[in-house]
Amino acid sequence: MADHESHDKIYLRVFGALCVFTLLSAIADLFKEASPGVVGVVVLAIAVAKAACVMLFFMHLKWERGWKYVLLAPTTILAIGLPIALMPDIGWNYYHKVPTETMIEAEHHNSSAAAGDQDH
Amino acid sequence: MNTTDTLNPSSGPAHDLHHHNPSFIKKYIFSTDHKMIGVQFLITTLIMMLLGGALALGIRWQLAWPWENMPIFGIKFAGEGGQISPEFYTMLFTMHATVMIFLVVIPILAGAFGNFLIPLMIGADDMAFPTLNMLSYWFMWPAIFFFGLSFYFGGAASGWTSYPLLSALPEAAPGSGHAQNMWLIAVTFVGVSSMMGSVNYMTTIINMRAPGMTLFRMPLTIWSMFITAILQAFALPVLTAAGFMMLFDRAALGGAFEGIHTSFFIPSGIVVNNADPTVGGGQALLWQHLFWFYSHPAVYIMLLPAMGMVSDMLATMCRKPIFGYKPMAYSLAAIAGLGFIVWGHHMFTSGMNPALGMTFMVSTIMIALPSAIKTFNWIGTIWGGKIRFNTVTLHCIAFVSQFVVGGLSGIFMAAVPVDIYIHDTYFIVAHFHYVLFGSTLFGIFGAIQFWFPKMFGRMMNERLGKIHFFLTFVGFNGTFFPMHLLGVAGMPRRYADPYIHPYLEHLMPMNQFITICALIMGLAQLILIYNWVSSIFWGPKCGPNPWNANGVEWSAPSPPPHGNFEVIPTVYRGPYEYSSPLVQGRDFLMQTELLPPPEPDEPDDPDVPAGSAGPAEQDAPNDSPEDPATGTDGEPGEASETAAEES
Amino acid sequence: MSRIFWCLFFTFWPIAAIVVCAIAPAMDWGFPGNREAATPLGQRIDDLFYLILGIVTVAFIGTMGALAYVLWKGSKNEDEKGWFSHGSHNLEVIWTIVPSGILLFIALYQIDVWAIYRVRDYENRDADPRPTHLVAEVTARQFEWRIRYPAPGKKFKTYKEVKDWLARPHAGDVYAVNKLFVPLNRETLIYLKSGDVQHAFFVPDLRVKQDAMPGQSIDIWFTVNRAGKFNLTCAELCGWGHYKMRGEVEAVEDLQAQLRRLKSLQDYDGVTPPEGAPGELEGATP
Amino acid sequence: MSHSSPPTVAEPLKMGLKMANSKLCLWLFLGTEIMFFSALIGTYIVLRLSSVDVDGDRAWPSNEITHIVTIAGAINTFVLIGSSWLVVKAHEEIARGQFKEGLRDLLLVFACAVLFLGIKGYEYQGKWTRDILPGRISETRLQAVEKAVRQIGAVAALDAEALGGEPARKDLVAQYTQLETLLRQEKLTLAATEDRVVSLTKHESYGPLIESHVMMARIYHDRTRDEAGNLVSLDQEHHAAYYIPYGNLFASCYFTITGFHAIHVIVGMIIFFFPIKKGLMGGLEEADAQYVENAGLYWHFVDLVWIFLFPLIYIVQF
Ligand code: HEA
Ligand code: HEA
Ligand code: CUA
Ligand SMILES: [Cu+2]
Repeated sequence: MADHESHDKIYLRVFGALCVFTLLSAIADLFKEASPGVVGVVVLAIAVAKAACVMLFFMHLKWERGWKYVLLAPTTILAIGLPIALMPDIGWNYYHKVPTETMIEAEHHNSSAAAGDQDH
Repeated sequence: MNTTDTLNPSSGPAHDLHHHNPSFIKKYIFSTDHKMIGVQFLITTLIMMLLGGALALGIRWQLAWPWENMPIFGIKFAGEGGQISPEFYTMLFTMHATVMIFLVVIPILAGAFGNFLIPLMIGADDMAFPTLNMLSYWFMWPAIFFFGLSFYFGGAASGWTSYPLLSALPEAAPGSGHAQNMWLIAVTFVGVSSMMGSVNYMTTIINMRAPGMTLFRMPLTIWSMFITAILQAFALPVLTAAGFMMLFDRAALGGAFEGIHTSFFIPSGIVVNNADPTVGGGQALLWQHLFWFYSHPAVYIMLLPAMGMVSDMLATMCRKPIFGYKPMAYSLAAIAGLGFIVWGHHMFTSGMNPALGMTFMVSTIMIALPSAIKTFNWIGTIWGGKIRFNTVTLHCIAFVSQFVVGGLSGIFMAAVPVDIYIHDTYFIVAHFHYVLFGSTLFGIFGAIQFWFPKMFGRMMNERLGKIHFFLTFVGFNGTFFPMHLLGVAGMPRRYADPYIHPYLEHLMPMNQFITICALIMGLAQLILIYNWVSSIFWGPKCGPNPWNANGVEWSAPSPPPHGNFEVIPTVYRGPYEYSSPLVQGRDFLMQTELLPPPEPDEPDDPDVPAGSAGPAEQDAPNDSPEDPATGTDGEPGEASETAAEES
Repeated sequence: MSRIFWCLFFTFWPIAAIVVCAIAPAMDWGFPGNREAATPLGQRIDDLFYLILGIVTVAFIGTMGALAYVLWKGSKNEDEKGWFSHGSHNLEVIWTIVPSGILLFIALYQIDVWAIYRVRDYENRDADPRPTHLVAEVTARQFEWRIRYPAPGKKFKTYKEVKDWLARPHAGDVYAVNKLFVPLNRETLIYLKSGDVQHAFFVPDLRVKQDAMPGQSIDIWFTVNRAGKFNLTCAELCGWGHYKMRGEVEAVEDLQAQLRRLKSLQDYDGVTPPEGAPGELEGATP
Repeated sequence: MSHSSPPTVAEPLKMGLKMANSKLCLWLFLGTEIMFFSALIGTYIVLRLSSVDVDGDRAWPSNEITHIVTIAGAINTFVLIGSSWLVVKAHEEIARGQFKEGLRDLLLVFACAVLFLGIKGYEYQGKWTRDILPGRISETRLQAVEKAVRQIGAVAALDAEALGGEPARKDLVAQYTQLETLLRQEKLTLAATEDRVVSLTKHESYGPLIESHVMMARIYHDRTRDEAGNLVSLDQEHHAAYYIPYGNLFASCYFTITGFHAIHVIVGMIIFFFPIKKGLMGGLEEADAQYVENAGLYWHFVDLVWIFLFPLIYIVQF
């Protein structure tokens, strides 16, 4: 806690990086029609990087002691594990989904999805 | 370090022993004293147990003598001539389970005993956040209030598991529209209450231990409370989220919000009770995953503290160190860890992905391993002891033996193919009553008797205690053991009248037998209540340590004053040094006792590193190179290293 | 004195428990009808049940015996103090390894049965011959079982045809309520749906249970090898009438004949009398 | 240990972590919060993945249809990030004794929170006016037309004055009856019904009422006006836009997740209110740094959640 000045600088730099990251994701968004898969991976990676910045610097985890692992490792595993465990059942529709009107309409719908304008 | 938060009134200086005399209301009602809060929890939950039991007797009445007028309660509840209607039956078992789980077992373990014991056993003057602690009690009351409203509106009627769509579409269970909403709100309040409790317990156990109370000198009760708190903190938010989703699914708003409701669990095209087809696109199965992600850890929340308390009681009553202290602590952690990855075993037949089912099956079966270790270690603890056959001991032995039955029946269900057959039959009902009542409640009964002197400064009556134990044990086994057979005979759960199915007709006499046993068991609980209440006023007075036990709590006066200890005690050894050769003429050696200096290095104690008994080292825990609690979060590997270095 | 009593007490009750289990079959407290399952898969489930029962009984006798032993010893302990022991590393290792071996065995041994019951190669289901065994679509509703058979004589060749049939009603379909005919000694494939809330299709004699999930159509397959009528019940809470979703599964030699009979009842226009006596009306939709 | 708390001279004897109880408790609480949002976000992900059409292809509605505006989300991300930065600055300053700067930054944080909610409110409003609300979205063409007819019925039930005179009312009621009849013939006449609904909006007296009350007509018009504001011809493309397959599921997830996040923002504002009040009365002291640090931890968590929500809701197509 000796060097407050340098902390201030670190914070500023982190803030700058976060802004750049945000800008990058906004730019990536423009290309999502072209290659949705790549864009998805890219923006999620950016989000992880941003989260890391916030946690390490703003939340001081970089300077904390061992307890951070003990607290955060299990939490992260559980938090990521839960959606993953839901995937085979819910995400992938293991059994046959009963076709409904909605699903049938959705079929036609997708082809004409880009109908709208950008306003809101 | 204890930085005082000027903006946070709940974390005052930790060692302020100057307490003035509080007013009646501050002392007995809005008390922030952990002991009073514990007692408040205890009284509340015992009353709730009577209520839950009364509902159970209603269930039993219907199963033994279907559609006959129910005595006493019938007139109160059931409307037409005291007969139980099928709707009412559904509501009976839903509310029975709800009351027993959310208002009895969970709050009695964490709320009553957790509150009362944690600060006393670790040698703290109170919880880390007394106000938060008080709030966690008072958040129970909105929960009770909303459960009460749920009764009033006809009772939630989709089982305590509340599977959609029965629970998500108000039309599916006519008459329980508001009741189900109230039920969900109440569960949310229970969740908030538990969450407040659990973060408080964790902070207290990590940061408020008395000097010298290293992790591996903590009594197993504290270990179990700690691990329970972890389970609660990380599993419960998922249920809270799911509960909100279901509440929003059910939302029936008016005005500008007319027709707005979410559809997380509601698929499209469902026609219930001739209502319009639903539009939704949700997945009903999702609820089951989210629900069991909490509720399986919850069954261990309902067991682990009892396990810990039984360990302490058994060691005391057998005058023996606990057999395998560290394996006991590790297996607690292992049960908790594995407990997070087995929830799918409740859904084997629900149409889950078979590969997932296989994974869940293997993890479920493996969870028997830490349980087995614990069982064997309890037996090892009794082995070679000088057993005192008092009520406490009897309850502990009952705990162990009933847990074995309940656990072993769990193995049948963990085997998926067998579960295909016995799922949702009375085999399941038998299983969970053996673990919930047979283990947890026997453990609780023992703990009530064991810590009663500390709570009230008086002893409970032994003779009444033994009668209560005998009747409960016999009645319990008479009630629930035959249910295994009912299950194998294929009798499904939650049936208001099984006998309309020809293959179940011949089971009626057995059900009548069960009901009679349940009545005996129910009446026996009145003995407990009588014993408890009368002993508060007329029990023989006792000193600080009536059982000659070792724990820190027994060095405080009975009942302990506000602030617990005259001076914060220093801890010199683990809690299980019974029959230690270091002392002559008595068979206990308290954690807080400082033995005279010529003492050798306590070679017999494997857990305490040599030379740790001296007060000099104890005085400077802050200088230790490692944080002692670094490894406390359910990661025993780390914990052992750091804790060993600490002192 | 009282010590002896409690020691006897804790020795006696496990014996009582075992005795009750032992006489259970004789008292007709065992599997429904006290008979083995009417499907090969059910028989394997029974075998597994008995295997686990055996293992568990040994564990039960072991732990309860040990408990009784230490209680007797402890009650007679005349020493001044108890045994000052913090445990035994060797014992700890033994009673970790032995149970884990047993448990792993149980876990792995049964995967096979589960696979036969549930696992199916969904990637290649177009090539899977089993869909062609389709017998009926069962839709659970509050509080009855609605059954739809393909028109008598209709044969399915590919999964796609099956899917098409499942998607909507077809001309010639045969409808019934609460009574399901299945072929004897031949694989039966049923698609299970729910019209409203969650139910479960439970035939105790066949050891078959599968939940009907709203929004999903789940396939179950089994082979009945004993002719006769079996109770069909609902095993998942579905509302106040959950207990009265009583149905029946009947295994018959000639399924097609039954379907034709049902069909003629269904087509009965009120003028031409259907074949068969009124007694045979059971199982048909009026 | 918190790197900012001033060194204490005589610390009481203590086991455990060298960390204020309140901070430890807060971290544990954040653990529970992580699980809470994990359940919500996980639900969203798996439900979105499971939303397929008959052929098993993904059928989640696109951003254009659900009026998700990436730029608004990006600005909000920026606002939250900025506020996060301001919090750490404020903390540092208060610990250092620069109370004026600290107070200024706290006020800015508060302003950021208000701004965030404002932008969020703007987005919500866009959904509200188009009835993109859970439970109210038509997922098929038939449902949409049914809904339109119901809404016309509601308009027709208004009194004559509102509808521009008795003849106009009579006319509308007649139109409504006809629509009902058409609707009963279902799919055969869907297109005809649609056209009739749209043409009703041209009626000089009750046309405006129809246009503002009948959702289908409104969306239809929104999407089919040219520069001059005239209706252009209707084609298949535009038919699709007023019903949204899986729209209800989208709206459920969207509103629940962002709603809970917004609640957390509001709670954060309440938390910051106290030191701000104290500061405005000139009473901030160095010891308050601990409070601000804890409040900041909470606030960063709120920021973190949004950092993941932004790509998951606004950008990623899965
Ligand atoms: C305190 C509560 C508690 C506890 C501790 C347990 C413990 C266990 N439970 Fe239980 N369970 C419930 C409460 C509990 N359960 C409840 C409430 C339900 C029903 C919910 C509902 O649907 O309403 C349920 C339902 C339930 C199911 C779902 C059944 C179904 O609906 O189809 C399953 C399936 O696997 C299961 C398994 C287990 C297992 C394997 C254990 C294991 O942890 C047990 C381990 C213990 C032992 C095995 C005994 C000791 C060991 C030995 C003596 C060693 C020797 C043993 C061997 C070598 C085998 N439980
Ligand atoms: C800790 C949990 C707990 C406890 C202690 C109990 C205790 C009892 N339970 Fe419960 N039970 C559950 C948890 C519990 N149960 C759960 C989770 C379910 C599943 C519900 C579902 O399917 O959703 C269930 C379901 C359940 C069923 C199955 C219902 C069905 O599926 O149709 C049955 C049937 O016999 C039953 C019976 C009993 C009995 C006889 C007792 C006895 O032990 C009760 C003994 C009596 C008392 C302890 C109190 C004595 C009271 C009096 C003498 C009256 C005095 C009254 C006043 C002063 C008001 N229970
Ligand atoms: Cu259908 Cu229970
Ligand atoms: Cu479980």
